[in-house]
Amino acid sequence: GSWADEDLTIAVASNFQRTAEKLATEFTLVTQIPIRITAASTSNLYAQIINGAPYDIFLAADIERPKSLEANEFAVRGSRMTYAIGALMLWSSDSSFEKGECVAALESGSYRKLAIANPEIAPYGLAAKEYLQAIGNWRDASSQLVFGENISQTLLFAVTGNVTFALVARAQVVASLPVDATCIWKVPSSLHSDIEQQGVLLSNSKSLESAQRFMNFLREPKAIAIIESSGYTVTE
Amino acid sequence: MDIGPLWLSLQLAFVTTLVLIILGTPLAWWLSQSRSRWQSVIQAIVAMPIVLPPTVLGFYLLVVLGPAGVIGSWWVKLTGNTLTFSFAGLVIASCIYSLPFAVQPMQNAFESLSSSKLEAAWTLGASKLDAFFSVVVPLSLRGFVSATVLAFAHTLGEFGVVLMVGGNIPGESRVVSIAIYEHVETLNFAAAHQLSLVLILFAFFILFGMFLVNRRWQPR
Amino acid sequence: MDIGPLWLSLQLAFVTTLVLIILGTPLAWWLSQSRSRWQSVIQAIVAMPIVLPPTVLGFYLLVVLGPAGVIGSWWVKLTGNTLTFSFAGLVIASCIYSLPFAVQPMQNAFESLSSSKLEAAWTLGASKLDAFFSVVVPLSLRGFVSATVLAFAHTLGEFGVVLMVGGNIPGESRVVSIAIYEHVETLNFAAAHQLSLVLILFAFFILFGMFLVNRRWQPR
Amino acid sequence: MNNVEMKYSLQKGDFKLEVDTRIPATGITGVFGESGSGKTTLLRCIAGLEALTDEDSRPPHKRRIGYVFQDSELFPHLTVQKNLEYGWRRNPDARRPITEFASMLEVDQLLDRSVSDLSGGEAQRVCIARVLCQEPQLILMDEPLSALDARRRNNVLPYLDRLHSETSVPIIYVSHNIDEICRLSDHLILLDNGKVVAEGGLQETLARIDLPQFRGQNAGAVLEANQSRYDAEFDLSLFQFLGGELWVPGCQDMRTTRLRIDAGDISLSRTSVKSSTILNILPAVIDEMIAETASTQLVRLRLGTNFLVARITRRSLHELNLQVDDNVFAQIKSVTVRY
Amino acid sequence: MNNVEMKYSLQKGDFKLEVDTRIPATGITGVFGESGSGKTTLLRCIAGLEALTDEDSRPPHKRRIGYVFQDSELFPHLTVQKNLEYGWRRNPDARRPITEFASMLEVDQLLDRSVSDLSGGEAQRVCIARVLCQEPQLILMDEPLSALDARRRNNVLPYLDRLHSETSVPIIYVSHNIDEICRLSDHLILLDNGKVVAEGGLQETLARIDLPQFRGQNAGAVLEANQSRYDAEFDLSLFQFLGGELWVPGCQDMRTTRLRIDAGDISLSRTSVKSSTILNILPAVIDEMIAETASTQLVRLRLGTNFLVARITRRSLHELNLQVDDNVFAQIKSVTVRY
Ligand SMILES: Nc1ncnc2c1ncn2[C@@H]1O[C@H](COP(=O)(O)OP(=O)(O)OP(=O)(O)O)[C@@H](O)[C@H]1O
Ligand SMILES: Nc1ncnc2c1ncn2[C@@H]1O[C@H](COP(=O)(O)OP(=O)(O)OP(=O)(O)O)[C@@H](O)[C@H]1O
Ligand SMILES: [Mg+2]
Ligand SMILES: [Mg+2]
Repeated sequence: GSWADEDLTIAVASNFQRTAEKLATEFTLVTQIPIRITAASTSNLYAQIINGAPYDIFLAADIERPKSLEANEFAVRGSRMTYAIGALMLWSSDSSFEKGECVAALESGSYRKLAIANPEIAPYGLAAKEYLQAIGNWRDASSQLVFGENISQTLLFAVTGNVTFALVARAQVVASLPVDATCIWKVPSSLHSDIEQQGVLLSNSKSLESAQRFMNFLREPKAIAIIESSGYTVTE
Repeated sequence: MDIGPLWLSLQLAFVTTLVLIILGTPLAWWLSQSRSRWQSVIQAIVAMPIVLPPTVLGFYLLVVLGPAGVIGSWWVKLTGNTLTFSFAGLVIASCIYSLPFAVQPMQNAFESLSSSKLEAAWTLGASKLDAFFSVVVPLSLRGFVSATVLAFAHTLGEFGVVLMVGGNIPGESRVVSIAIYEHVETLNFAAAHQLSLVLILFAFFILFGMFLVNRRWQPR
Repeated sequence: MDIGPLWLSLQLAFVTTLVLIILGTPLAWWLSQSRSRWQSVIQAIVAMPIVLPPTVLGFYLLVVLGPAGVIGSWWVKLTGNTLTFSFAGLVIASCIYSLPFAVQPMQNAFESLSSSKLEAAWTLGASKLDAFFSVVVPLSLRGFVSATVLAFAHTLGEFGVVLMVGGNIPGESRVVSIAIYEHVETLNFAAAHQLSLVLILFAFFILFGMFLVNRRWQPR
Repeated sequence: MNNVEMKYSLQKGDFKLEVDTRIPATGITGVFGESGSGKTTLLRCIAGLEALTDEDSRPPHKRRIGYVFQDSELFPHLTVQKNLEYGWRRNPDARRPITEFASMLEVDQLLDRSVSDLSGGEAQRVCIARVLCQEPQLILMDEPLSALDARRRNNVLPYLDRLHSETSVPIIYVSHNIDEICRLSDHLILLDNGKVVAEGGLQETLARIDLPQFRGQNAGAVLEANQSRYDAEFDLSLFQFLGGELWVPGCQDMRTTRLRIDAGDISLSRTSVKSSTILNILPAVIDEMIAETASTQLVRLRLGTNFLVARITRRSLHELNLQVDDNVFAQIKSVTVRY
Repeated sequence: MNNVEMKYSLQKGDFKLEVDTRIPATGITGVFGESGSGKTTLLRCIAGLEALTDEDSRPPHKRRIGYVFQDSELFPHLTVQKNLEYGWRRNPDARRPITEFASMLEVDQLLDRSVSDLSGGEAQRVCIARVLCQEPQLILMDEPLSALDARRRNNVLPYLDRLHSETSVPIIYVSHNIDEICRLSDHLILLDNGKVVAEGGLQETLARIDLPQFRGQNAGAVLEANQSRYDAEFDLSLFQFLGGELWVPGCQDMRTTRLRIDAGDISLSRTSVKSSTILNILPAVIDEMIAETASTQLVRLRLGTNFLVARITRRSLHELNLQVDDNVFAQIKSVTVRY
């Protein structure tokens, strides 16, 4: 790295990138501490961090990896916190749906393809799988399922009309989309486990103090407002 | 170890390479012989697919091959199935992505062939097509081998395009590169190493055998 | 439009291509001339980097080039900086990934050169090195052009490896392919289209110019 | 006897080929001319290898024209045997086995060889054999023998002779070697700078001492002759032609043949004195004389309907006081026979 | 005069080259032999292009050996001019401008041409010029003139003559054309199937009528002669050699030269009768006789310290009853002069 030490570099899971950018702008306005955002998939960032990436903060899309970093001394012990909780949405742009009818169509399996994020990799994929299991459709749907590498790709499948439905993050749907939806429905959070996103302070950081300030900032009302307006929920 | 993705990858690489050699040969031949002012333009266009990041190319293909796209809608009309998330779609996408790797070596081989060898074949009674297969092809073997190797290996390692167009459906479009990727993503390093090793060994022996045969055959 | 990633990509592609041509030429020459039994083995090994999915290759490179890795630790000792997440690391990773695309066309060109041309140069007083540059290189121009085009375009479009080894740091390792990828991922299609178009036009005119010059120069 | 029309016009850089003539559809037509005069270009036009020059719209492979290229264009990926088979397989009318042609050109020992292991002369012989195997309807030969040594050249030449007498395949034979031209061709075309400067039957054309191309080493004449006697004791044959007879070594079984007599091999005298080893002394009439160099003179002699060309020094001309229409005796030292 | 040792042993497939001899380090050494006898292979050994055959460990480019290849190996990416400059630039001792050599070989009109636009003969001339420009210390020529027509051959030959007399660059000259060998070489090596079967000074070796290679068209002899008189009126020169004198056309300004007399151009008689246009009649002694064919005999004649070879029919031998050591008169019709 060649930039000044007081700068912060925050590694952000792709799905939280836009929100993180808004947060950073606000934070810099207040503290005058410049921030760089680097976005990739959680696992990419994880691999980079254990291989010496010069990041100060890691905002992951799951719990496992921050946990693992903390356990292996890559993260500052006790710094781990849940900064956002995601919600699962059903999304479609298929013109044959009147709003509302689409849920029935999903549950009865009368659609061509359904895209979900890869449950092996992505927390939203796991949540989608849990939802499908909960409504007893997991088995029947298997021939209709298409897996995205992440939720972005999952939504892309639907936006480009290649699948009928996609189960995606609410944060994505809240942002402006290039295609009008014919069906937007929030999956009840009772039908899947919480999609918690956790962040940690990295022990590799050269400006722990500023980093800690950002972590604290995430709990301030201003930040919470930004996070919530982006489609996440925050719990104390 | 799940052998399915490896098998699927080999199938995809094999079919893609075959299609590319069959379709790439006339294109490469035209490029090598043409004196047209369009030649350099076409040649540059052929190289374009590699300039785009695979995922992005995959995205554009997803649009074009999708049921609403130009090619995809036509395919749906023709076969009743969608092209995306199918093996056929994967083959088309892989072919577009690997096209330059197949065309360039063949074109080079054709260009370095002296035209008098062809003329000799013609005067010996070989038609243009006959002369092409009996003289040009064997004398350009090196180019064909290179084309095959690059196209084959590139398709095996391909990832972004396949993921995008194929949708990672087990048994349908979940190729070995995606499988390895998943293992890495889920921090299942042992499985990733194992599958990588198998893929590398497989590819190594296929290519090694090819180079060996090519060397024997080569006129000096 | 943010021109930074494009500029960085062009720099990376340029440096990578330069390094590959410089290092790939002796390797390709050895492969083309060797009668050793190891020749086919080395040739197959050179092709291996493309068999692995870029992200996976990137992962392995991350391990090797990282401060704890074989090469990375040595680099830290030597320069005090880490190799990963730096431009130098990106260049090394891109070189490894694109190696076969540079070596194969050059090797083919060298192999199709008749040895008597070289012998003529020697008897005219040219040392092996001199003859190489004054006869082999110009007569293999086609191979060099192909190698340059494939390596350059491939590095421009590269993505997985760069993302893994470079880490998507603006101004440092955020190349244009990653930028486009992000625009697509965030469904910012307009920006993606725009950047893709710029990239394609850029690459098109570079390659077109190259093919045009190559055609003029070509001995027939 | 039919004629083949040859009408080609082609610009290549500064060079322009402009040919409009007819050649006999049988026998061997020699094309003679110096380096760069357009001989190869003419053959390429005939074979259909130069675009847009031809009224014949057939592609090269349908013309059934065999072409022996100036640089041997063997296929390096095929063995000698496969090279020979290449054209042979592609002509359904090819009747004779390739071994026949292979042994004629002494390449039967090389059949399994890779083409890259052949010496220069060997490669050229394989090339000729390849075209013969193809049994074409017209053969074009571009200096096919220039890479062959004297012995092999002499081995191949008579076969080329026989080839057209047996199969009546017309041959167009390019060479800058006047010996080959004399031995082989019945008809002659003289090219200079892309134009036909002389053309006609071999004998008449060669005897044209006004053409600068037929001076120096190329000066000489050719006779068609019939064997009338064979002297077994000394292995000598007597050949008769319209205008005289000639003793020639060997040639036991030859009926009709062509005799080439170099201008340098003839001396003239006023009287017929037989005291040396010169076997042949023929009466002749001086037909035409022309200065060749400052010291030498070319003399065309009439013997019946035939011509001979002799080179004599101007001093001898002066001493013997030779004039056109004088009667002289031509002493002929050597005769080259088309074996 | 120094000697160059040539000791090479090389196996190539079935073919084995086994040479162990010495050649003079000045003048032109001719290498004669039929197709496939190993001439090219020998040159490659000398140039250092065949591995492991040589005690000289220098790489080819340090040997300062110029090589005119059998197939013209011009560089297609360079113009004619740049081809000529290639070797010239790489030899810091090359003094003479390339234009000098270009005009000698009549390629000065072609300097801007692309190599691929040359005719076969033009390419070969550029090849020779390229090697000359390089001004090497030894020149190897592999049938350099076989693609040239008679006129250009005659233009190039005297230049090759002069080349070694002026610069004392030794030349090894491979050819299967006995005329070229006779005109150019001082020393002769006869190769057969990879072995040296005869070797020595040109005159002695050529006069060996026991060698089958020097029968037929190759039979003849060579004389070194000095000009003693010039007859301006008839443009004739009188040349003297040990054993006689000869009138030869032209040659005004030539001091010493080499005269080639074909076996076929000599006839023998018992008496010296001068009645024909034959200028030269020389007394000689029959040295050796050998049957060449069933009808012809080769006769070696002694004239002082020189030899001539004559071909006569067995009938003439019989009629004139010629025996070894008989005195005879040799009537010489043509003489080829090294201009
Ligand atoms: N592409 C070209 N551009 C310009 N000139 C050309 C081209 N091709 C051939 N020529 C010229 O055309 C002339 C005729 O060439 P051609 O090969 O027919 O001669 P040739 O009679 O066969 O000579 P040779 O006996 O040396 O083989 C030559 O002067 C040659 O330089
Ligand atoms: N690689 C090889 N393998 C087997 N035989 C070979 C190889 N190279 C050459 N020969 C043989 O070696 C012999 C000598 O070849 P070389 O080229 O020296 O002949 P040459 O005297 O130059 O003949 P020419 O007058 O035809 O050029 C030939 O019989 C040839 O077939
Ligand atoms: Mg020619
Ligand atoms: Mg040879």
